[in-house]
Amino acid sequence: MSAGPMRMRATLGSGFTDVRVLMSHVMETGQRKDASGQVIPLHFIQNVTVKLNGKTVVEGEVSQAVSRNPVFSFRLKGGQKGDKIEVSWLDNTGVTNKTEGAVA
Amino acid sequence: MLKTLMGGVALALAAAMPLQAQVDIRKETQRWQQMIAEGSPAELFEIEGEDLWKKKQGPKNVSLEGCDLGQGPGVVKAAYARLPRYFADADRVMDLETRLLHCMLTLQGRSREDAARRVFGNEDRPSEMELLSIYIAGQSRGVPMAPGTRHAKEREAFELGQKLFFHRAGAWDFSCSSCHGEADKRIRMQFLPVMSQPEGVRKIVATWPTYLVRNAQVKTMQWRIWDCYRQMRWPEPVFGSEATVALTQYLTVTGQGEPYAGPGTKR
Amino acid sequence: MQMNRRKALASAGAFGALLVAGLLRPVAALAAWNRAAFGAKSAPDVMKGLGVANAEPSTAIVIEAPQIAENGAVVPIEVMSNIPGTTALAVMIEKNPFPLASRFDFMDGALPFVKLNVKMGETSDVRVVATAGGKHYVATKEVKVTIGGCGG
Amino acid sequence: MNKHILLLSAAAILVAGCAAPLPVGERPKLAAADLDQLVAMSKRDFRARGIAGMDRVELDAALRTCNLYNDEPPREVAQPLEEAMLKAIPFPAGSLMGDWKRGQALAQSGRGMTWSDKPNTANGGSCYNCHQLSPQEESFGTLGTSLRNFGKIRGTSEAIQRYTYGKIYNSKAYNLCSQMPRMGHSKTLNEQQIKDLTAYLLDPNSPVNK
Repeated sequence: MSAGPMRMRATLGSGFTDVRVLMSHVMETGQRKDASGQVIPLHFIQNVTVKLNGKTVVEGEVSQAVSRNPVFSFRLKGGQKGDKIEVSWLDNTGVTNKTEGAVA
Repeated sequence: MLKTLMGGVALALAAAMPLQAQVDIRKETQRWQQMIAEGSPAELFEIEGEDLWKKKQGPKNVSLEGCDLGQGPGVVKAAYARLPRYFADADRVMDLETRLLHCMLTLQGRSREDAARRVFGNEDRPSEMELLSIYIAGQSRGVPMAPGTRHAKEREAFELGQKLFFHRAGAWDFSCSSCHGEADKRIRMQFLPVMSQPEGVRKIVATWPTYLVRNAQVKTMQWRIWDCYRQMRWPEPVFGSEATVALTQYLTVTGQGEPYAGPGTKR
Repeated sequence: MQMNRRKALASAGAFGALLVAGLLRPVAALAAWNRAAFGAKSAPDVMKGLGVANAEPSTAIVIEAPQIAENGAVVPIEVMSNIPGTTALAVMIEKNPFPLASRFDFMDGALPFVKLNVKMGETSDVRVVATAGGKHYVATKEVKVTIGGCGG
Repeated sequence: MNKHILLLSAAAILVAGCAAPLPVGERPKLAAADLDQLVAMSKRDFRARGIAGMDRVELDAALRTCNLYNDEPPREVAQPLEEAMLKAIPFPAGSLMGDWKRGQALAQSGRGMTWSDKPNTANGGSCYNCHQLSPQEESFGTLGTSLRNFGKIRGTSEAIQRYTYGKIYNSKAYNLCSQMPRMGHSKTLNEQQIKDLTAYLLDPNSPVNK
């Protein structure tokens, strides 16, 4: 399965850079049943990584308890316009996706 | 032993203490609503909707990019904020979804059956109509809502919608006004906006279509009306019918002037 | 101690079964993901799994969350630590079947802050553990999840 | 033909240009013809689905009157209609109080009567959607009055049982334009279910009265 779209916005706040990222993912808990009564298997993002100018600054591990179509906000120290931000994720089936952008 | 008992009593009391005594329900639910709106994934669906707008489909194999939403063929900027409105080529008032359906039939040459087969999607697969609507609506961000009010048919639609809003029927004798007619009322713990008054409906019409967190789906105003009638225990409103467009016209005119701030995120 | 080990083994066993079923492919194992902590079924076990069982209460951890959530499918939680030198934050939903919802490491260049949306099955305490200078701190906040009406 | 429409609509715009502002925020006064138009539109723009048939858009005398008078009919119009409906309530013989515990489950359940409900599933009373009842249930609606201590205040006399049962069966027999659904009359709830709800409201052991 290919990964759905991702969106990221990095904006300069007061003293920090606000990074907001949207991810398209089902985040299945493994407890839901489909129309035919079959349990829908666990399927969720496990790892989230934020890089600033190529250097990892946030490393996250998450569970199936994160809501469907996850939204995360992070804050980076200082930062300036044009700084490169990359956010990526990896799910429990090995699917991965990433998005890049510059601080605006 | 006594201490344990006392502890038990204290716990039971705490559990029985009504929530209202502890927290301001209105303030806290509004805070939840505000926080979910700040972290809205609605934008993800706008991207998919834009792809569909540009996708060649139907017997004529053309995209919807030539569709006239009221601002000229292909113009999506600020189009949603000026709907519903009268369209001379169809000689009727149309809301966004009715107009999109019209374009699917006339531009793309699709049959009504094909285009309207699946207007409401589910959490695993949103409908084409929902994705298109959320994309088009997103192109009106910041534009004050200004539906058509000058043409006789636009005025007629408002007046019809206004009458229908208060019209009681269905197995439980409900009208829209049964739940949305009085201020500060709730169903369970959900506060109900007064839709017949500008102050109650302005923020509503300026945030639909919307992402609903309770089912992780993007939903449109046609769906909102459809699902209200379901819960009002009426028969099913026909998608894009005069009744549904008249209600949307009534609500949008009542709430006009508010800058469009959607697509929103709601419960 | 022995008890813990048995629990850890049991949860490893469960994940082993999932691996066999092909639900979790080995590739996921390449990235760090704390199976013991995420597989734990109570907040104390999560804390043991994270190695933060000795966390002490702190008011310098700020948990922003609504006191009432009208739907448990999306409960926004904003967490920030004002403890100098904070390098990690873990978020637990105590009453969820698997309480640990997330944990984040913050390297130089990031502030110890995260906002995320989580699912909550019922009214529960949200427990946050911060790690700073090799010590652990904890704070909690209750979120009530209500029965929905029909609107929207 | 097109040109004709264009001309017509241009004329319409001109006329509208000097028309009065739309009556935003008002509740329109209806004539009988408006009501006929609304019923005709409902028949055209709604369709039967599942258990929700088109008979539901037909108006009986009570609803027709309420719609016509914006829920405030003159007393002399309302009274005979109320009296007729009161006479039509099929009160069962004997005690009208069933099992409050079953009543509680009914009060909690909002299921039933929508086009997505299956024909043979048990309907609920949806009471908590609009009313406060037991202090243990914090998630209650406020469209209806609070029914907290309903029986504690009123007791369990035969007259009170009869009023409670009847009000649930057909609220409009007591107040023609009541906003409350007619739970028995609409066949949402059966006799036993209404007795159970009556007990939930009146029984001294029910949490409603604790």
